[in-house]
Amino acid sequence: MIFDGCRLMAGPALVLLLTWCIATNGALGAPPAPTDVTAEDFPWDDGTNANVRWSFDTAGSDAIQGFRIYRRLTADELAKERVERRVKAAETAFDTSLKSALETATSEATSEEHYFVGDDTPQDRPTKRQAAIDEATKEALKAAAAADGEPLFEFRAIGRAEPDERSFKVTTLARSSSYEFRVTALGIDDSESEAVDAAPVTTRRHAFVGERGFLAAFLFGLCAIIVGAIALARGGFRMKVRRIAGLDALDEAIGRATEMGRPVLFIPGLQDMDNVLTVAGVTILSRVARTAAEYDARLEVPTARSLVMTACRDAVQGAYYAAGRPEAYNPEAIRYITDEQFGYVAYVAGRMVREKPATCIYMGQFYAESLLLSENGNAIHAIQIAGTAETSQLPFFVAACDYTLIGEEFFAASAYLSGEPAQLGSLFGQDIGKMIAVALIVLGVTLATVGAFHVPAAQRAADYLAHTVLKQ
Amino acid sequence: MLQYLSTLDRRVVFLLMGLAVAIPILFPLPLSYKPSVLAQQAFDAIETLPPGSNVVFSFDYDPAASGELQPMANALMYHCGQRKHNLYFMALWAPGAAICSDTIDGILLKRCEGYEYGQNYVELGYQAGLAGVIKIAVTDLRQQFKTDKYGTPLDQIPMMKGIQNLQPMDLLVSVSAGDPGSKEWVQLFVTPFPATKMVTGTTGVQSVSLYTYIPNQIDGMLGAIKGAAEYETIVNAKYPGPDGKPLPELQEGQRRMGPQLTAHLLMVTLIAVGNVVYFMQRKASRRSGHARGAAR
Amino acid sequence: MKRSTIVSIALCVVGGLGLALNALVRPHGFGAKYVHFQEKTYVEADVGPALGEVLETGTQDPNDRRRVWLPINDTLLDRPNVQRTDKAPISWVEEVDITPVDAWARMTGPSGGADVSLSLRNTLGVWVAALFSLAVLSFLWRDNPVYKFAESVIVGVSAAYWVVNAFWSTLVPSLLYPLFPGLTKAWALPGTSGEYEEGAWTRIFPVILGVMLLMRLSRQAGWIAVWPLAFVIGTTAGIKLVSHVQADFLAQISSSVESLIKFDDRGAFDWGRSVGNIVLTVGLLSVLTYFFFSLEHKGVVGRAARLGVWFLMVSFGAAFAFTVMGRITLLSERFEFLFGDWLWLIDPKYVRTVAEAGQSVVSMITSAPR
Amino acid sequence: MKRTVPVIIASAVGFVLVIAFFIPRTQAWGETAVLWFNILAAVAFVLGAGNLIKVQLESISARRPGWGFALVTLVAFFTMFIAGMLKIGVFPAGQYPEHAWSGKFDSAGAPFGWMYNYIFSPITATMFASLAFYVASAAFRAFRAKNVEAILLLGTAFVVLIGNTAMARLTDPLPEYLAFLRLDVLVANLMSYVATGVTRAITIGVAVGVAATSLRILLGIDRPYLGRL
Repeated sequence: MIFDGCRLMAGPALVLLLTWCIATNGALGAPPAPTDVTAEDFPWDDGTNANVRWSFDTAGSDAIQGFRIYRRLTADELAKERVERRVKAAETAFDTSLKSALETATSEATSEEHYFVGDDTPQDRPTKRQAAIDEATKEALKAAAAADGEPLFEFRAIGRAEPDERSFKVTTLARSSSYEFRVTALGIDDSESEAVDAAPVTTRRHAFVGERGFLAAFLFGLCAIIVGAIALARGGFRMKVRRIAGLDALDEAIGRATEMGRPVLFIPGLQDMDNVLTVAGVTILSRVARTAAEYDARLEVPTARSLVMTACRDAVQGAYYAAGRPEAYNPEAIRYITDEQFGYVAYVAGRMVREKPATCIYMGQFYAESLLLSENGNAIHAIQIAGTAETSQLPFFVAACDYTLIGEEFFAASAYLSGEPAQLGSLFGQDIGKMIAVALIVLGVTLATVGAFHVPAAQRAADYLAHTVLKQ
Repeated sequence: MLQYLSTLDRRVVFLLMGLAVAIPILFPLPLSYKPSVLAQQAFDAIETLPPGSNVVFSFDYDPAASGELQPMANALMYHCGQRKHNLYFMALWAPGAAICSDTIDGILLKRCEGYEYGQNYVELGYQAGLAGVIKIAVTDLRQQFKTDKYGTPLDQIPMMKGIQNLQPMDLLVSVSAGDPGSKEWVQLFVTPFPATKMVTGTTGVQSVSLYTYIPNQIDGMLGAIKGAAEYETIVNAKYPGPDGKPLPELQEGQRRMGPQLTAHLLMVTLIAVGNVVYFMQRKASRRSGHARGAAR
Repeated sequence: MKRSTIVSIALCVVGGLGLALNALVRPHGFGAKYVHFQEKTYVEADVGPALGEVLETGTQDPNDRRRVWLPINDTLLDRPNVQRTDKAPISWVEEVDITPVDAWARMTGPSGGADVSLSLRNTLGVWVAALFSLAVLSFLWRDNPVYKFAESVIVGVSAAYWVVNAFWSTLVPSLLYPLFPGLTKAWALPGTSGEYEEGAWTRIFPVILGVMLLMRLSRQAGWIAVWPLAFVIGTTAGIKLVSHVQADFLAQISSSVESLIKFDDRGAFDWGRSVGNIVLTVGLLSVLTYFFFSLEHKGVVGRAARLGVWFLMVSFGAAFAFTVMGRITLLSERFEFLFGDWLWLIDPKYVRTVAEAGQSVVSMITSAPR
Repeated sequence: MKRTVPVIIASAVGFVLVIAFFIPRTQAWGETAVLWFNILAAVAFVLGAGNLIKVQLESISARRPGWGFALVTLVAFFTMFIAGMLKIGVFPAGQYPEHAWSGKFDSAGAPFGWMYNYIFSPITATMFASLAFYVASAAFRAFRAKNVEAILLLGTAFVVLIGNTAMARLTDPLPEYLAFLRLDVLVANLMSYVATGVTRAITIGVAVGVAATSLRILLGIDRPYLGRL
C-alpha cells in the first residue's frame, strides 16, 4: 500500500532507492550535517519566496531520508508564540484540574450515601465549586510559570526535501521582510543531524514573475500568430477551410424536404444570444434559410429565448432577400415558445409529431433536451443534422443523428459560412496553434522514447521540455 | 412481433426503466466491487498527507446532482476526518454551502473525533462570482471572504491565522457537478500553484472530460457512482465504524450500484433490440422496394 | 371519456388505495418526520484578559475586557477571568430532526418522549416533496397541468433562492459591510469590527456598475447595461486567456511528453503501458489532425483524420456510458426518497446498510399483517 | 460613446488581468477587477429575478395563454424571497442572541430552509432524474449502428456499460495472460489511454479556440456585449 503511494508520486526510481536504502542501512546514528547552507531572495518573483541551498556529501545521500528546512520565527512571532504557549498551558491546567475536581464532586453528589453523609450538604456545593476553581487557578498559575521556564524553540519546520535535492523553495513569505533559515539532514531512523544556519535574507518583489517566462512567451507568441492571421485575412489573403461533411449534407437534406413537401425544422439551442454557440447556430441558420429560399422549402424555427427569435428573424429575412425571394419570408414561422427547458421541448416534440418535418437541424447549445429532440426526430424518420460544442451532449447527437458537427467543427462551419475575415483568420491562427502543439508533442515524445533507451541527453532534453519549458 | 416493437409506445420503455431501477432498491443486491486504480490514487493522496495537513474542501454541486456526489462527499470528508486534517470548507455553488453544513453535521461531527469549529474546520461558505471566486481565493482570500458562513470575521478564527490565500493548502478536494467546478479549480489553482495536490469527485457526465488532467494536474478522481462505491470500499476497509462494521453513511454509493446493474442490462438490451428491429425493417422495406432516404 | 383520462383516474385511484393499504399494514404509518426539542439558553459574560495573561502580574491590561454571550452550560463560565453579568439570559427552543427509530426509542424510553414530537411541518414537507416529485415524473406520461404547476413553482423558487443567497453571502459582507461598516455591524454582522477599512470606498464602483446592469430592465436606459456587461466579458476573457493557455494548452502538451516504450521497475519491457502510451499518443495526434480546418482531408491527413474520428467515437461511447450511469444514479436516489423517506417501504429500521436493509425488507414482508 | 466606452472597458480590464498574472506590481489591480466581477455576478442574480418578474407580469397583464402559471411563479418567487430576505423564523446566532439578524438565512428550521429542502431540492433532483427514462427510450428508438462510427460508439458504450457494473466480475476467471481482457481492466485502460488521448486533443483544441476568442474580445474585434440587448 505504502509503496503504491510512493510509486505513483515519485516514480519507480525512488522506490528502488528507498528499498535499497532500507535494506543496506538499518538504524544508524545521526547523519552528517549539510554544509554551505545559504539562503537568497527568490529571483524574479512577487516577493513572497526565498530559495534555500545547501551542499551534502553525495556518498552520504543513501543514509538519509531527506532534509528538513526550518525558518527562524520573527520577534513578533516569538512574542506571540510565548504568550500563546503560556495561555494554552494555563487554560489546559485549569480545565483539567477543575474537571477532575468536579467529576469527583458529581460522583459524590449522585451516589446517595456519600451525598447525605457528613457535612456535605447541597448548600455546600457552591462553596465546594468555588474551592475547586481556586485550586484550579493555582494549578494554572503553576503551569503558566512552568511554560515560561521552558526554552522556546525559535525555529519552525517549514518543509522537507528529498535526499537528491540541494535546494528548497520557501513560499508564502511576507514581502520585503528579513528571514533566517536552517537545514538539517534526516537519518533513516528519523535522527536529525546538527543544524546549519544560513545568513539572513530579505525578500524582494521583482518586476516580472520569472517562473512564468515561458508561459508568457507562449501566450504572447500564440496571440501574435492569431493577430497576424487575422491581419492577413483582412488584407485579402483567402483562407481555405476544409470541406465539412455536415455542411454539405445540409443542402441535400433541405432538398429532400422540398421533394417530400414537408417543413425543415431548425433549433438554435436553448441559450440566449450571449452564448457563442447560439451565435454560431444563428450564422448557420442564415445559410439554411438561404438554401430553403432557393429550394422553396418551408422553414420553421421555434426558439427558447425572445432575443434569439429577433436575431433569427433578422438572419432569415436577410437570407430570403439575398436569395431574391423576399416575398416568401414568413416571420410567423420563427416563434418564441418559452424559456423553460422542458416546456420548450414538450412544444417542439408535439410539433414534430404533428408536422413530421423531413429534416431536423439542431445547432447551438443543448443540454438534456438533445436526447428528446433527436429521439423524436428519429421516430418520424427525419434526416437529422446536429452541431454543438457541449461535450456531454455530443455522444447522444452522434448516436442518434445522421451528421454531427463536433465541437470545433461547429465553430469552423460557422466561421466559414459567415465569411468574415476576422473569423476565418482566427480559425487559421488556431490551426497554427494546434500545429505547434502537434510539433511539440512529436518532439517531446521522440526525445522521451529515445531517452528510455538510456540516452541521458535525450532524457534530459525531454524533461527540460516537459517540466521547464511547458510547465512554467 | 416486429410490428409491435417498431411501433412500441415509449412509455413502455419508461416503465421498464422504472422497474429496472425500482426493484433493486426495494430488494437490494449484495454486490462487491474491486477498487480501481483511480480510486486508490485518490485514497493515497489523502492518506499519505501527514495528519493535520491543510485541506480545502469545495462543495460545487446542488441537490440535482447530490444523488451521485453525496456519497463521494461523505466518504471523502470521513476519510479526511479520520486522517485529522484541517478542513477549510467552501462552495462555488450556492446550494453547496447548505449541503456542506449538512454533511459536516452528519459525518464530521458525528463520525470523526476531535473536530472543533475554528480549530480544525471552518466553513467559508458560498460566494458569488463563479470561477472568479477561485481566482481571488488563490491570491488574496480575504478580499472577498470577509467573514465565514456564520458572519464571524476570519481574523477571529484561530485556524485562519496566517492563511492569506489558498496557496498554503496541501490538498484540494472538489466535489463538482459542472461549471464552476473541477475544471476551473485545475485551471486557476492547481496548475499555477502546483504545490497543492488535487482530488476530485465528479458526475458521470463530466468525468470523461477530466481524464486529460490525470495524473499531472489531478492526483485522484472518483468518476460517477462507481468511483464513489470503490472509494467507500477502500475507506471502509481501512477505517471501519466503532463496531468494526462499515458505517451506514458510507454505503450509499455501493447501494446505488445495485440499480446500475439491472438498468445497464436493460440499456444494452434496448440498444440491441432497437437495432435488430431497425435492420430487419430495413431489410423488409428493401425487399418491398421502397428504401427510406433517412436510412444511411 | 378519453382513454388517457380513464388511465389517469385509474392511476390516481390505485395510488390512493396503495397509500391507504401502506398506512394500514404499518404500525407507525409512514411519511412522518420527528423532531427533538433543544432548549438554547445564552448568558452574557464579561471576559478579561486570557487566563495565562491575567495570572502573570504586569501583563494584564485592565481595559482589555469584552462582553460575550455564552451557552449557559459553557465551562468557560467557571474561569476566573469570566464573570456573568446581570443581564437576563436569553433562551429559545430549537427543533432538531431525528430519525423515526430514534424518536420511537425516546418515546418508549424513561423520559417518556417529552422532548420529542411528531413534526407536522416537516411531515407536510415530506409529502409536499413526494407529491412534487410525482408531479415532475408525470411529464413522462404526457405534458399536463400538474407538471406545469411544479415547473412554474420551481422557476420562482429557484430565482428567489439565488437572489437571497447572493444577497446574504456576497452583497452584505463584500459590498454593504466595507461601505457601511458600522451600520452593517449593528444590523447583520455583529461579529465584525465595524471599522472602516483603508480603500474600501472603491467598492462604490461595483455598486455603480451593478446599478447600470439593472438598468437593463428598463427600455429607455437599457443601453447603459452594456458597460457592466463589457466589464464582465472583459474580465472573463482576461482570466480565460491565461488559464486556458497554461492549464489546457501547455500543461496538456507537457503531460503528453511520455516515452512510447516503457520498462518496468526491473528493466523489463512493459507491454501494457507501452501499448497504452502508443494508443494515447496516436489518438491524441489523430484527433488533433481531425480538428485542422485549413488542411483538406486527403492523403495522410485524410487517413489520420479518419482514424481521429474513430478515436472520437470510442471516447464518445465511453462518455455515453458514464452519462447513462449518472442519470440512473439520480433516478435511484429519487426512488430511494420516495420508497424510503416517504413510503417507508425500504429500511423501516433506518439502518441504511446494504445487508441489514435487505434483511429488514424480508422481515417486514414476513411480519407485515401484524 | 455607446459603442466605444464598452470596448475600452472590456479591453482594459482584460489586459489588466493578463498582465497581473506576470507582473507582481499589478497583481492587486487584477484582484480588484475580479472582486468587482464577483460582486457583479451577485447583482446578476438580482437582474435575473427582475427579468423573471417583468416577463411574468407582462404575461399576466396580457392574459397570455397559461397566465395562471405565471401567477404561480410569482407567488412562489415572492414567498421564497420574503422568507429569505427577512430571515423569517431564523434564530439568532448563538454568540449574538441580541442580534435578531445574525442567524443563518438558510437554517433548516426556518421557512426559507423548509422550501429549499422540500420544494427546491426534490423538484430539481427529479427533473434531472427523469432523464434516465429518456436515455432508455432514446436507446431503443434512436441509437442505430448505421455506420462504422456509430458501431464504434455503441460498441464502446456496451463494453463500458457492462464493465462498470458488478457484471464485470464474470470475466474474473480469465487467466492471467488474458487479464487485459477482463472487463474492469479493459474499461480502466480504455479510459486512461483512449479517452485520455481524445479528451486531451479536444482540450488543446478548445484551449486554442478560447484563447483566440478571448484575444478577439480584448482587441475589440469581437464585441459580444454590443447589440445583444
